Amino acid sequence: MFELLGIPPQVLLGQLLIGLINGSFYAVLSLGLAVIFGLLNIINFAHGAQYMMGAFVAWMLLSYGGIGYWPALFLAPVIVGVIGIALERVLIARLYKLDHLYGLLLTFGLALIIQGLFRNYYGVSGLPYQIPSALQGGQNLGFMFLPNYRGWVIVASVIVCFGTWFMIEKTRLGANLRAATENPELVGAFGVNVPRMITLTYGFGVALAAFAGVLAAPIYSVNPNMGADLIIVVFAVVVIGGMGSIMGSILTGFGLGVIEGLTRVFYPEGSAVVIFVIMAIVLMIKPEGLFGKSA
Amino acid sequence: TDITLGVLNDQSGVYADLSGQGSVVAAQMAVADFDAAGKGINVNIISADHQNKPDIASNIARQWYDQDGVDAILDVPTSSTALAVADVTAEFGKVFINSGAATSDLTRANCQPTTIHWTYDTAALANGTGKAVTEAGGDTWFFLTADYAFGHALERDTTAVVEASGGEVLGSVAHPFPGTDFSSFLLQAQASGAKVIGLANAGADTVNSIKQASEFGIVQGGQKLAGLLLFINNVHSLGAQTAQGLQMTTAFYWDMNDDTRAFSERFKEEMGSPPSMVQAGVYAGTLHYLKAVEAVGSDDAEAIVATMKEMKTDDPLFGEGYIRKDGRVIHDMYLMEVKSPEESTGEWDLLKEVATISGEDAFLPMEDGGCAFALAD
Amino acid sequence: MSTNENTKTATPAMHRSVGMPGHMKIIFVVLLAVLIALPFMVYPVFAMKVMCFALFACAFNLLLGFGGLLSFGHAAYFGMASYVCAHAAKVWGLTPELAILAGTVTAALLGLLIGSLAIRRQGIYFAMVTLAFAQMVYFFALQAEFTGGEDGIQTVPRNDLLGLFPMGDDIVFYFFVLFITFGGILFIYRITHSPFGQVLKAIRENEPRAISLGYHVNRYKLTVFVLSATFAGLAGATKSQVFHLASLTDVHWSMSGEVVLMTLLGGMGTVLGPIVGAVIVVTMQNYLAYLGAWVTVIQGVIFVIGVLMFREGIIGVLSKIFKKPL
Amino acid sequence: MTDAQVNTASAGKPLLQVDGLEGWYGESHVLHGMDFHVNDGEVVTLLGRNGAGKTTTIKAIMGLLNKRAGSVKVGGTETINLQARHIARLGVAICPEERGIFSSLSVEENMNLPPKLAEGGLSLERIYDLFPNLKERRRSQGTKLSGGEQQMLAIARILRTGSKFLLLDEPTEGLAPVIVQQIGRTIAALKQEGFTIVLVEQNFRFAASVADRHYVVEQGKIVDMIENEALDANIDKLHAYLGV
Amino acid sequence: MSAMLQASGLTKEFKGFVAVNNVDLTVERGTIHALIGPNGAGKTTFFNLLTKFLQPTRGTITYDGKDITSKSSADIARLGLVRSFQISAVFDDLTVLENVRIAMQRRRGDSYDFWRSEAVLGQYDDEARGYVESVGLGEFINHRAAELSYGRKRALEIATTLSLEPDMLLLDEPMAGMGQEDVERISALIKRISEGRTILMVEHNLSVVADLSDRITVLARGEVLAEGDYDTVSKSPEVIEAYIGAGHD
Ligand SMILES: Nc1ncnc2c1ncn2[C@@H]1O[C@H](COP(=O)(O)OP(=O)(O)OP(=O)(O)O)[C@@H](O)[C@H]1O
Ligand SMILES: Nc1ncnc2c1ncn2[C@@H]1O[C@H](COP(=O)(O)OP(=O)(O)OP(=O)(O)O)[C@@H](O)[C@H]1O
Ligand SMILES: [Mg+2]
Ligand SMILES: [Mg+2]
Repeated sequence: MFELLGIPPQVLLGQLLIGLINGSFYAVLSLGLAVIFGLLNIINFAHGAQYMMGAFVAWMLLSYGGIGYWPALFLAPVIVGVIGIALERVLIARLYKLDHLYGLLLTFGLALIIQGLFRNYYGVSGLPYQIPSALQGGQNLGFMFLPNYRGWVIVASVIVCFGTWFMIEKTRLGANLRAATENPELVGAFGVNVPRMITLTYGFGVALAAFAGVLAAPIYSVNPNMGADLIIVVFAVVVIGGMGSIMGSILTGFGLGVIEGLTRVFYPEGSAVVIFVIMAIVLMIKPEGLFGKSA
Repeated sequence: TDITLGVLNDQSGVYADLSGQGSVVAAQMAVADFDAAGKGINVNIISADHQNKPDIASNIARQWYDQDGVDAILDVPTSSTALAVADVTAEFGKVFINSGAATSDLTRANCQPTTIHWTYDTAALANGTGKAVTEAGGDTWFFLTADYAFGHALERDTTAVVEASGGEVLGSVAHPFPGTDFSSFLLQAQASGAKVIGLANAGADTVNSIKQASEFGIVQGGQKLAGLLLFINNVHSLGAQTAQGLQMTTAFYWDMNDDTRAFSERFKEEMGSPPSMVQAGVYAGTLHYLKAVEAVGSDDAEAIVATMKEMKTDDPLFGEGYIRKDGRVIHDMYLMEVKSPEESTGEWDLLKEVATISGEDAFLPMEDGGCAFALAD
Repeated sequence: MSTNENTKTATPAMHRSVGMPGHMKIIFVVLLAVLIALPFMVYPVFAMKVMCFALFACAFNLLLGFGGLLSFGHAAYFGMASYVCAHAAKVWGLTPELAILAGTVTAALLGLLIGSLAIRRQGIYFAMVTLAFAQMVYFFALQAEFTGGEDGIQTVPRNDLLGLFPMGDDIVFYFFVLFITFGGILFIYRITHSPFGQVLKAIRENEPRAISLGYHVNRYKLTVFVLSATFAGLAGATKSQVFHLASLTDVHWSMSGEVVLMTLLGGMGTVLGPIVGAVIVVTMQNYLAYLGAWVTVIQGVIFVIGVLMFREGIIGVLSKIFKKPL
Repeated sequence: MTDAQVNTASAGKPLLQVDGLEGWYGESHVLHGMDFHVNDGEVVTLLGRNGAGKTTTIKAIMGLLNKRAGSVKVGGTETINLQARHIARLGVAICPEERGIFSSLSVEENMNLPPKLAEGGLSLERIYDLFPNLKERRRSQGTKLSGGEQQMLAIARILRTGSKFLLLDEPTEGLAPVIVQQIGRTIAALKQEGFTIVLVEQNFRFAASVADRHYVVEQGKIVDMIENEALDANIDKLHAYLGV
Repeated sequence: MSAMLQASGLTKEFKGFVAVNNVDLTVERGTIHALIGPNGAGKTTFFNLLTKFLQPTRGTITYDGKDITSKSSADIARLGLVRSFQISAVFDDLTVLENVRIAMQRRRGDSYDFWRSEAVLGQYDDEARGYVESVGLGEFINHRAAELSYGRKRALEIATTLSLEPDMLLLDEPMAGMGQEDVERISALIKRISEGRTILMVEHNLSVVADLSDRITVLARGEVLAEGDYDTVSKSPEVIEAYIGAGHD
């Protein structure tokens, strides 16, 4: 059997699949970030914190309410989304007329507050959350053992991503949203309720983050720091995909997951930086991002 | 005598649970247990969050010594901040009793006459787990190493022990720090066919590695995981279900004897969880320090350190031991195994002892350490 | 004709023949007086830290507030300079001024390298390119031998200034740092109020028009980028001498974020804003350290309040109230 | 001169009644008590020099000015405290001076953006008949159109909504003479269909060809009103106002 | 007479759409040449090609005998070929005086001096004031450009351009959005500055075109439709159909 750079092909296949799974998280997270940035022009630095909240809410539903994974998959994003809506109404909405730097600063502050509060009440060591019984175990694919849960992660995120894409790019609602980001006053003057639309969009973007959080709860440590460093990687994904391009952030999310996965095999130390190297190269060659519309 | 103790540690970051406010409580308990006030020693404890940043730690340490009259600094987890504080302490001629940091450099290349390193270090962890696991038949290893100084030091020290015990290291993979997904690295470890996968990382990284190893059925597949640095909090967050059978080295476990149980009960009333070994080390270190202060009768740091090194250590948590010239505290270490859910009787009933490692065996001999001033005379 | 156009007559931008407007002269003199008295009032190392960050923020503001370029990777210059300076002092035994110079030159070269690639991009893309390169620098700092990885370079000595004057005493060293940082800040002020500064302002206002007037816009951007990186490096190098250490904190992206916060909190595009922002953030970190676990929450609350109440930054708001650029 | 005095010849009842309208941009006071009205089915222009306040008036009617006072009644409803979107739902539509084409939307999406508020808007075919350029470029990004094409798009998209009351701010700016004529014909046709239009124009020859009445704006006030029939008689006066 | 600017075979394609198609155009030295045509004909694009704000797909540009096809925008300006924009372009936050000085500074070349005080720029004041007054903005000299009305911004833009002492000007719809009084003022100004200079302008205001231009090129669908003086062009049936329209007098 031939080997590629000393790596047996079945191992390589396994790594590709793993990369795809990680890519699913990038895709859902960057999608939420892209929705919020693309449509609200706010760099939502609290995205990582909201992802963490998704996982925590799932845990709380279970420990305090006995509500399991499947209902939580729906409930947690809704709950976190509603909290997001409240934040948007009370705080973020005051910033739309300003440079997007201010949005970044505000959400950065929010992230600190949210993470700090969770740390104070739940510590940093993390909390256990079990894989739902229906998805325990795994399949032997010959080249690797694929846990059922990971397979589910891919399926769930693909569905959510493409559903979102369709809504934004192919429906009237989406066109309204895109227009409202450019010139909310004018869209309002056409009779559209822009503030409500924006609020709901933010809520939706936040809910996407929380959804990723629930997906992550059974496999990653549920702790207040779980989203802290994620934001800049995810934001890099959005930039590589092309800001404002929904499809771009989805495909790039999956793609970068795979590339990162391969780096872990060939140059593991570099896997933390590979996304940034790619970002630099992409921006130098195609500044509007892989799928962005040229300026 | 008036004594001010400064507990400097991580109160908001990744090590907040195992040090943090709990270390402050442990120090207070030591003061109370020693009955310092009754002995005419007026102890004041202050604390601060160094946010795991060496510049902040060094700044606070300086200010404490220079302006706030701090006599000794306690705890200081993470290697970089500990090394910074050790230097500042030496510069000001005060006392530094470290409990939280892992790096053995504190008593080796970067040793200072004013540094006491209490609880554990990378060498002891390596010796404990590495040796015991290898001798128990786990003679081929593969490391998952956090890609920073601590991880590499742990891997290096453990490799030495494994090889000395007749084992073989088949390979290692360095993962970014901090990481979230370890499945890729675990698959590499699995493919290596090693009997033991050594986790040379810490905190959430270790927890995630173990969680995902169980998800990918690595333990069922016949490989064994060895957590080189695991705290009780980590095991708790994994749950016995996921962590069962895991072996780890620790300097302290709350359920070892009546003394530790009594202490832990009191501690738990304050903090809600039993003490980690780091917090236990802060307690023991403070107690020993106060004994020395009483003996010296003043806050003269040089005399206190000398007395601390002269006196045998003896406290309810670590038992008897002593402090070497290079500042290394020598006490027993324990190889523990995580109980299965069936064995476990309570939320925190998580570990059972496998073996006791005597202090001399656990810590590196001073002669091999390269601490200049200790070897000078 | 329109009444509007005649209401504001004495506009702030009105040309004067003297270099620095009167009120700025007074402010700088007062500032200097305060700084001279400072080490006798607060802890000198803390005061030095504040000044290093003030210079860092001013350097950053030169690029953002006056060049209109948001860099999200300034930690790279700050941190690398800090490492090189520490290495030069510790391993090569260079005197403080030479060690700091070595760090600063490194930052300038790094700025030239990264800048010449980054300035081809605009807006948020520019920010992302700088972030990407800064992440690579961070990766380098993590992997390279000489940086000491996670431990950083510890116990950096402060050698004798010019080989003659011992610098061990913090108060003495304070005045050296004062000289560097205050000088740096004055120089930055001069840059923003120079012929070059005028062109920068024009480019920021309307880039295509500046090009159509014949300006090689990218060369100006690169120049200001390198200048900004250089001063950021000066600040970082000095800091490593102040603390006797250089560590990963200084190259981490959160440091890049911190300097953005300082600048915005104080007021970007103002002269004093970054200084005020640096004072607030550094003080906060220092004193909040005693609040233990609540530190991040309080920090977050302060940012949120800052953004909601002082959108143009504290100095931006003051400058509106006094109707003078500050 | 008050509005009541000049209101003699026009038919219909006022669809728009503006009384004592004041308007500000932040601190600067721009409209100083505008009084005028527009009857149902009328085409009325606002003439005046650059900076007189014409655009500001349009924005104030549409509710796009943050600070305004006085009274603006649309079809009898007081709108001075309403938000733009509620005013739009009364059947008012705007074609703004800076056109407001959305770059993230294609030409067609731009066209479909304003929601249908009432029956009777123009069909897409008719719009493409009027502006063949738009048909050809309908898949393009909105802002990739030439300046003139964007102007066409801005007009076209409010014709679809069914709003019968249009505020057009310099719709002929930057358009080729052929297109200007076409827009003139379009406005005439719309008038036939019962649309009411407020038109801001610099090109008063064009204005004269379509309007019923002209209001002259100067420094945020209405200073005169001229019936279109009486335009020739008043041409010198008008020239004086406009500084020609 | 000799050619000041010559474009041959100039073409610009945007993803499958040809905006400027194989255009040959010669502007004679010392003339005012107008470029007219229906909306979307490619006039602005053509300007952008000449000044390299867009990269031509094909074709060559010669200016004053030199091939400038591969030069950058800034270098072209430095050769004395300066453009204005369809949407007015001034530096909003600078005063009128500073706007003009910025241009002069470039010509004199001390613009990289970051170590000198801006007070040295005072040396340009007198000359700059001259340009400002020549476009009738004397009383606004210390106003921020943002405060000027539209017409005055256009005037300021022209003053700025003039201070570069260009040999040739490209003006894109200088009259767009201007009131009658301004149209006449700017017309007169253009006439005045055309002395000894070459001007190429895009304009939809036909009376201005008729009044000012020596020669007119009509562009439609990216191609040259007609060329000649006003009388010739305005009588051409193709031009009437595509641009002027039947109703125009
Ligand atoms: N956003 C704004 N902020 C402050 N002042 C403004 C603003 N927009 C317009 N103005 C001022 O308000 C006055 C009226 O402007 P407006 O745009 O209504 O004039 P206009 O009659 O439409 O002129 P034009 O024919 O040039 O379009 C002018 O003096 C102008 O300078
Ligand atoms: N960047 C671009 N991408 C795609 N198409 C473009 C681009 N720029 C211009 N176009 C198209 O090229 C054609 C010519 O545009 P241009 O702006 O040159 O017209 P113009 O003659 O200046 O018209 P106007 O008189 O309306 O300003 C238009 O149909 C326009 O839609
Ligand atoms: Mg207007
Ligand atoms: Mg054009």
